[in-house]
Amino acid sequence: MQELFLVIISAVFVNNVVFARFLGICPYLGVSKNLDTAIGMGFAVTFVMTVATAITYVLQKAVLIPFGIEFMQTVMFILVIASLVQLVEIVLKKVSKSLYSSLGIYLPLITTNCAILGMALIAIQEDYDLLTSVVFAFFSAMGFILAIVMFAGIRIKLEEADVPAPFKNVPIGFISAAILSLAFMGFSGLVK
Amino acid sequence: MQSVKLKVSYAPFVRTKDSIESVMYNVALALAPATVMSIYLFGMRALLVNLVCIASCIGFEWLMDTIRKKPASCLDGSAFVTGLLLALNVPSNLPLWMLVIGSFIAIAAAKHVFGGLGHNVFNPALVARVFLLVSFPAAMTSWPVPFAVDMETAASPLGILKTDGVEAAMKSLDLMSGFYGTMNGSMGETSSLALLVGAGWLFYKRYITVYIPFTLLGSVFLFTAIFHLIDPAAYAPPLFHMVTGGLLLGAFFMATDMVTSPLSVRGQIIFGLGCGLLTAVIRLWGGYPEGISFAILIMNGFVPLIDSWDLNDRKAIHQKKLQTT
Amino acid sequence: MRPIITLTIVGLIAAALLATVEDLTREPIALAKAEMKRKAIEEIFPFGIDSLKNVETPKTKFYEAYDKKGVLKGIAVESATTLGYSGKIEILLGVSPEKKIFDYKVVYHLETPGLGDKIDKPKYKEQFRGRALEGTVWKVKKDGGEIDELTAATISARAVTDAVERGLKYINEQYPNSEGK
Amino acid sequence: MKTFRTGGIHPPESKLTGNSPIEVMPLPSELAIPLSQHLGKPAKPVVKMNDEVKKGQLIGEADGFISANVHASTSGKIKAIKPHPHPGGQYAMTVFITPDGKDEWAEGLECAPADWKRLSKQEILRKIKDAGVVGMGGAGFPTNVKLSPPPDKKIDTLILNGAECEPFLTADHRLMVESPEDIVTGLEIMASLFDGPLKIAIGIESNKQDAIETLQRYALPKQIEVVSLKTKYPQGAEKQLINAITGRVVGEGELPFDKGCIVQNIGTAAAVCDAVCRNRPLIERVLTVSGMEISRKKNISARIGTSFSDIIAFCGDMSEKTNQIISGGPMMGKAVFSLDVPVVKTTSGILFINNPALGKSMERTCIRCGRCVEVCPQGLAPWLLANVAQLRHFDEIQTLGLANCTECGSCTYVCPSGRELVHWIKYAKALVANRQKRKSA
Amino acid sequence: MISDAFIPAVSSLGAVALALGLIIHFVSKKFHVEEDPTVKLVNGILPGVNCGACGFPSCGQFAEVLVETRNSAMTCPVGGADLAAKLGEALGMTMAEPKPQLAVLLCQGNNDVARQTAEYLGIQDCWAATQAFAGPKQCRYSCIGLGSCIAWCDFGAMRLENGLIVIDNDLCTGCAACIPACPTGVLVMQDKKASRYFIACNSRDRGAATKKACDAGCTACQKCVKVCEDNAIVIEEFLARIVQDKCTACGKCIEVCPTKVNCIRLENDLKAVKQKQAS
Amino acid sequence: MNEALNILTRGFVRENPVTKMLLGLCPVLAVTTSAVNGLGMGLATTFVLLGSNIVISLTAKVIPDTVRIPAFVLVIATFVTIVDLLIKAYSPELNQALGIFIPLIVVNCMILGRAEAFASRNGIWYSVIDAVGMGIGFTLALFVLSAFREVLGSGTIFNMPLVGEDASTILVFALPPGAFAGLGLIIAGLNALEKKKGGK
Ligand SMILES: Cc1cc2nc3c(=O)[nH]c(=O)nc-3n(C[C@H](O)[C@H](O)[C@H](O)COP(=O)(O)O)c2cc1C
Ligand SMILES: Cc1cc2nc3c(=O)[nH]c(=O)nc-3n(C[C@H](O)[C@H](O)[C@H](O)COP(=O)(O)O)c2cc1C
Ligand SMILES: Cc1cc2nc3c(=O)[nH]c(=O)nc-3n(C[C@H](O)[C@H](O)[C@H](O)COP(=O)(O)O)c2cc1C
Ligand SMILES: Cc1cc2nc3c(=O)[nH]c(=O)nc-3n(C[C@H](O)[C@H](O)[C@H](O)CO)c2cc1C
Ligand code: SF4
Ligand code: SF4
Ligand code: SF4
Ligand code: SF4
Ligand code: FES
Repeated sequence: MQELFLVIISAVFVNNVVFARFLGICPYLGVSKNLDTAIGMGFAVTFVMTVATAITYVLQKAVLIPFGIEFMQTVMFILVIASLVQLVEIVLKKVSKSLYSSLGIYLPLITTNCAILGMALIAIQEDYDLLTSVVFAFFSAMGFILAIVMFAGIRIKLEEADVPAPFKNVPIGFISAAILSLAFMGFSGLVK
Repeated sequence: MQSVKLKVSYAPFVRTKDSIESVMYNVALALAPATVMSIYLFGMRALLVNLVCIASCIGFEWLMDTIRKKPASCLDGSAFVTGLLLALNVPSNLPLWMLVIGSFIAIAAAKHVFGGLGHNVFNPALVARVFLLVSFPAAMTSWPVPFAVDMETAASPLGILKTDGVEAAMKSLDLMSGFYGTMNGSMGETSSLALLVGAGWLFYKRYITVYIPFTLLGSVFLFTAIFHLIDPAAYAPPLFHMVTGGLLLGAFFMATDMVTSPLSVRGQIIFGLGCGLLTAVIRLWGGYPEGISFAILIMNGFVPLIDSWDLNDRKAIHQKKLQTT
Repeated sequence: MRPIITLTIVGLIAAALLATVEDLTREPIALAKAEMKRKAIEEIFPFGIDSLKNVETPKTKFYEAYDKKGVLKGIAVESATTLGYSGKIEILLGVSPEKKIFDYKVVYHLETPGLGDKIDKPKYKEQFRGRALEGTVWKVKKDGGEIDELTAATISARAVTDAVERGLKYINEQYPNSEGK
Repeated sequence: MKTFRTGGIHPPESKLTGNSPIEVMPLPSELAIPLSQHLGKPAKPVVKMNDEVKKGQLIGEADGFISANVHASTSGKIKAIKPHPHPGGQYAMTVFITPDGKDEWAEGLECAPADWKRLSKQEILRKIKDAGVVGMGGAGFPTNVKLSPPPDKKIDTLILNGAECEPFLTADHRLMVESPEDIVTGLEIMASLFDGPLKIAIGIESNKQDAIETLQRYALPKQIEVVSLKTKYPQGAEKQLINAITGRVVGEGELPFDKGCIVQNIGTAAAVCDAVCRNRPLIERVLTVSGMEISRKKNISARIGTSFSDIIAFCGDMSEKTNQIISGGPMMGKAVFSLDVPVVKTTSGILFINNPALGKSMERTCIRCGRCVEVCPQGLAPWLLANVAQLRHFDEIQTLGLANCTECGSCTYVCPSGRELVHWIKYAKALVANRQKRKSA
Repeated sequence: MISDAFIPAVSSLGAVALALGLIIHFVSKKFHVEEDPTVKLVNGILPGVNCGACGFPSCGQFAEVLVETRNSAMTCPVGGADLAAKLGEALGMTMAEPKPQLAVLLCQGNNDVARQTAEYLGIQDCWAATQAFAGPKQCRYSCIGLGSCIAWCDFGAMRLENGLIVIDNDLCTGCAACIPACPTGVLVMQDKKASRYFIACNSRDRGAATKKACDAGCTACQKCVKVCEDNAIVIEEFLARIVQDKCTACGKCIEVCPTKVNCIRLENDLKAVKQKQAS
Repeated sequence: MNEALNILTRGFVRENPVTKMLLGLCPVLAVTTSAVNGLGMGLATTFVLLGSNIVISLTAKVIPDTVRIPAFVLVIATFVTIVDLLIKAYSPELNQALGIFIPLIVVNCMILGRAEAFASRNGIWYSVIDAVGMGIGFTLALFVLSAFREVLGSGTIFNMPLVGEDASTILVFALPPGAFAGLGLIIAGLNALEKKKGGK
């Protein structure tokens, strides 16, 4: 129980996907222009990340290790993730047109969101068990939501701000991210 | 008859005498006791640090205005306050070039890149402080001893708490001297008394409200008290936390920075609570001995969200009203 | 049905290719790994190594370095502590057959750059040279020992002292009577 | 002492003319009487160039339901009917009269005072309408219309607004001290229009103690309450006054009668008395001439149509430093762009000031101090309204309570950044209205 | 040569790929959604500035409705004839050609020729100014000259010069976005090719009043009316107007206009006026 | 030929995958603590890009739409694994420094973005030029950022010290915040340059 708690704290704050691990930066910058899409993307990532980590975990333990083909890890994992995303895309298109049109362009981006594969790999690297891996993936995604939603808020405010022209949009986004990541360093040492 | 040249503007034609300048310089005035205390405790070097920070902040403000071709704002007092607060947030023996870098970060990177006064999302002085802390941890964590003659340094009470435990920390400090300020620490954070006097002035002038500082301090007090009661040997008593570190300076002067805190009362309460809890968590379990700077910066990041939530709420109420009438 | 077949074929080709490459690189990878370890060990011994013998115990790993004639020149041991400022610190400690310290190398740490990471700087490590388990109070000076602490990084200094002491103890357990040999 | 619930400010009162008796201004050499001195459609002119008119003669006829009659303020000849600067800032169709100096009343207006108690409600309303009485407290809403609320609105409170919360202005104050009888009679007349129990109150700010005492003497015997109000701007704003006196809140999109109230200004009551008891149309009004840049500050009674330059000539000594002449109070008035503008029915004062805070880019960015939110009596977030207006997000701004702003100016007054908050709000209102107009077109 | 891992690697990846391929195949069959490629095509042709001139909130909406209704009368004013042709080609039909329009400013009262009343120091925006008073120029029909309209033009066709808006004919696409931005109504749309002359004045004051207020104002002197052989000029509310259909662009009116700054202008082009002044 | 040159060079600055298209940001931020790492990552990525672009453009026509993405991903992942194995074998230090970001090359938004946008539509020749151009652009961005960070944050360049051992460097630049800030500054600088050029 205690260990799970620490994993959660670590995943959300201390080793925040975006601010400390540098994963999922593309959607962090690309999909944070407004609050609704940020949240939508966040939940899409949560879903894919959690499911993908569970599947890849099983794949690793049941296939790769027994057959001694750990070197196939990257190929197998990314194949699973890509297919998963495509499935979600196909289903979403049919089930909720509005969700699809607001998230549609970003769905392929989820495949290329390295946080998904990253979390799957880290879960293996850290030698978590299945439950811990899933919890870890889920809360890492929560950390991602925290970051992207917070950032979306900041960007909304920045839209009104008198930002110098060369810094408009992307650069000021990076500067804000830098300050946030600086602030998140305050959590360092929280989980050893 | 038409000897006068008439000018047309919009009502009202009378305006308050308050201005950005008066607000800012009053904050500076409120910081005067802490500044005087810093010089009293840490000597002429502290005066120098104050002067360098203020001068370089104002200088960079001027430079940025010039580069950005904006009307000069360097004397509107906000750069002055930022410089002063930065100075009060560092040890008095910090090399001067670091102070200049810090001032640059505060004014250029945390303020003007965001659009200047009023547009910045993060508290400039704190961004600079954390930048310095992370960049130059050694220099930023060796604290001169008050009244020291030969630049003698030692750990701050919070540092001792982190490295050597409760007992050593409590031994290193009696709470009364902590209250008056004779302990190691950043120049302006040591004297609770001076800070409280200054805060009183801000309350009197109504430049700050009670919501942020009190929820912040209250939540730190409660949180640390709970853990102290659970395990007094592992967790210092709440009063220790109150007088040590930059808690009071942060609560009264930095979390309250109007530009970077929420506007509405409930927003301010959420903000204060957030700052307090994060501070306590970092202090009790984090790697850094002090958490207030990080806590305020993180909550600064949430302010636009809090504001927009508040706004949506306002809209919802408004919509409801429209439907019922 | 064509998509499925295509995908399967792509998969098959990819797997075949990969298996081949893996086969080709298996040896070089193993070699590279060994080379890395060897380099690390070489760093902590003041002499060149001619042959190495690995000894594994449940607690840790030892590396015995011999010269050409098969004479034991030094022993390296993996040691670790969790007392660091940011948790775990792993070191590789090298001692002479007399169990006097040659040097150590920090293999893994998360200490603050500029503060705690000075534990891996020659300037700091120097003071350990020649020390043995006995005859030294394995504590930092602040705590009444003999080891210099690092300004503003006492914790890291304490931790590394702890790691070194542990390493020496492992060696004592493994080679109880190698003294004077 | 009663007051409204949220917000409010207390600017320096500057009531420099509180003790100056009302002086009657002599007839000027020309009168310019706008056909639009009220809310609603401008009146239709019923005279032509070169017509001879008598004092009190109808020259503009109410055009439609919300509109009001306009009368000649003296006898003379119609010189022209043309657009002319209006104190509201725009140009308005204006009837120019060259007085013949006789100042003769039109026929039928000089008859003996009628006993209003013998008149029916319809007759009273008719007389008020004929006399062109409009609200003299600001907006100039036709009084007879306000006094005939839709039948489904039950009126239980009639409030007379003697707050005069704007700095400098003392016209209502002097009127209360000098003509309390007329005011109380006017109030009684209006009260008689409503059946059922009716609470009648006169709200006066506590800085006009003499007015409170005087009115108490006349009002108390007639079951009229005189309420002393805290001196705080905008105590006299309708919604705030109702809140202070009854505790009710007139919400967004609501009118006072939705909460059973009707509010009338002091001058309006006096005008009603004149109209009903003396058959006198509204052709003159009391106003305050004040401000730091004019030496002879006084309260005067002037004919509608007297130009500001004539008033300056009468009061004299406008200093060279004057850079703004304000029609109305300093909080809600308008800076006039010409000295030719005439006094109209809603002109409560003329101020001569040297405004130091003028400059093209005096506005600085919001430092989010929250003062504007604190003082807004309508509970709005003026900084946000202004921001959104600046960004031209006119859909969003309507959801933020734009229409709820009474344009009291408290927010602009307190802003340390010198932002033109009300002006931005007014700007947004104008553009929103324009958009709606275009949409419906 | 064949490694130990070869067989398991190939077979497991093959199996996984097969399995995934199967799943995707069936799911995509089951959840198949028809997508209209022509909408995409049309969308690509449109300028994509979402100016709203077509009456739809965005280019995308226009595309959807166009493809759905195949209404040949729908036009994109911004794209003009070229775009109409392209759309027609894409949809296999002939599109109506949009009538190209231009925004013109019916005012030449710049700071040199228009007299001022009071100085305006409020928010520097035309709408804001009209909330305070009728505007700093004595002529209340004039261009206020604070440039509110500029921000509404997505094409950068407007600029402010000496208290007057100047519209760049080459950049103006005729989207009409600027029209509602103007509080005085001194900006109007005009057909691009219908006529070559127009009266660049908006003052409905009597001649004397107009003359007092501005040197460029139309005083309704009737000279142009008399000289026009095509009866193309009428005077309404003390303001001359050139009936676009009748004007043959003979230029005679320009010759006779007595105002200091000729109030008749050619195709919204200052050149002609300048030429006349020079000669 | 001119067009080829155009395609080659556009990835350098004009359409730089990092500074302009904001793709593949994670490795850019994560591994740029030293110039060597930056270069290594850049080259590894370029290799994968080149290899996969060739294969994809060769096979684009045979692969049906429904499984296009998985198939492409498979191709890329294969190349990544090859690179991974090679680095492990011949440069273990680099392997240690780049760590998890080597397998992550596969998801590098850039590669897929480019693969989809380019390789599936064009002939092999253009795909190759494009891959090389983009790869150089990516490497360039990584190199500039990593050199900037290494100099400021550690006081070294290519691991060679520039300042004395005891001199204070600005540590933040070696840490995550420095990565964000550095990239932000670079992009802002490019924006400013571009504006200057455009303004002329
Ligand atoms: C940003 C920061 C980083 C720190 N990093 C370390 C570290 O790496 N190792 C360490 O022992 N202490 C570290 N500390 C702890 C303090 O420097 C602490 O005061 C010190 O370890 C004990 O003080 P002393 O060594 O001067 O007695 C750090 C503190 C801060 C604020
Ligand atoms: C469009 C409009 C319609 C109004 N209708 C009525 C009405 O029917 N009855 C009424 O008593 N007041 C009515 N009012 C008057 C307002 O309640 C208010 O008294 C008037 O606008 C003057 O307010 P002020 O002097 O505070 O600005 C109306 C106002 C407006 C703007
Ligand atoms: C901010 C504000 C302040 C006002 N102050 C006064 C005032 O001091 N005295 C007054 O009679 N009317 C004042 N008014 C006008 C009143 O709201 C209301 O319109 C008036 O009392 C209604 O009476 P009337 O129709 O007879 O003018 C104010 C309005 C506003 C919006
Ligand atoms: C009550 C109050 C507190 C302030 N606190 C800070 C502060 O903590 N840091 C700072 O840089 N400026 C502070 N300022 C000054 C000013 O608001 C600051 O420079 C802006 O954040 C810059 O946009 C403060 C001002 C006031 C009125
Ligand atoms: S002018 Fe409007 S927004 Fe400003 S204080 Fe008054 S009611 Fe509130
Ligand atoms: S009073 Fe002015 S500075 Fe303060 S919040 Fe309101 S608009 Fe902003
Ligand atoms: S054309 Fe209209 S909006 Fe444009 S500057 Fe002139 S008055 Fe203002
Ligand atoms: S000037 Fe600009 S906004 Fe006006 S019609 Fe032309 S392009 Fe459209
Ligand atoms: S590289 Fe794009 S999300 Fe990581």
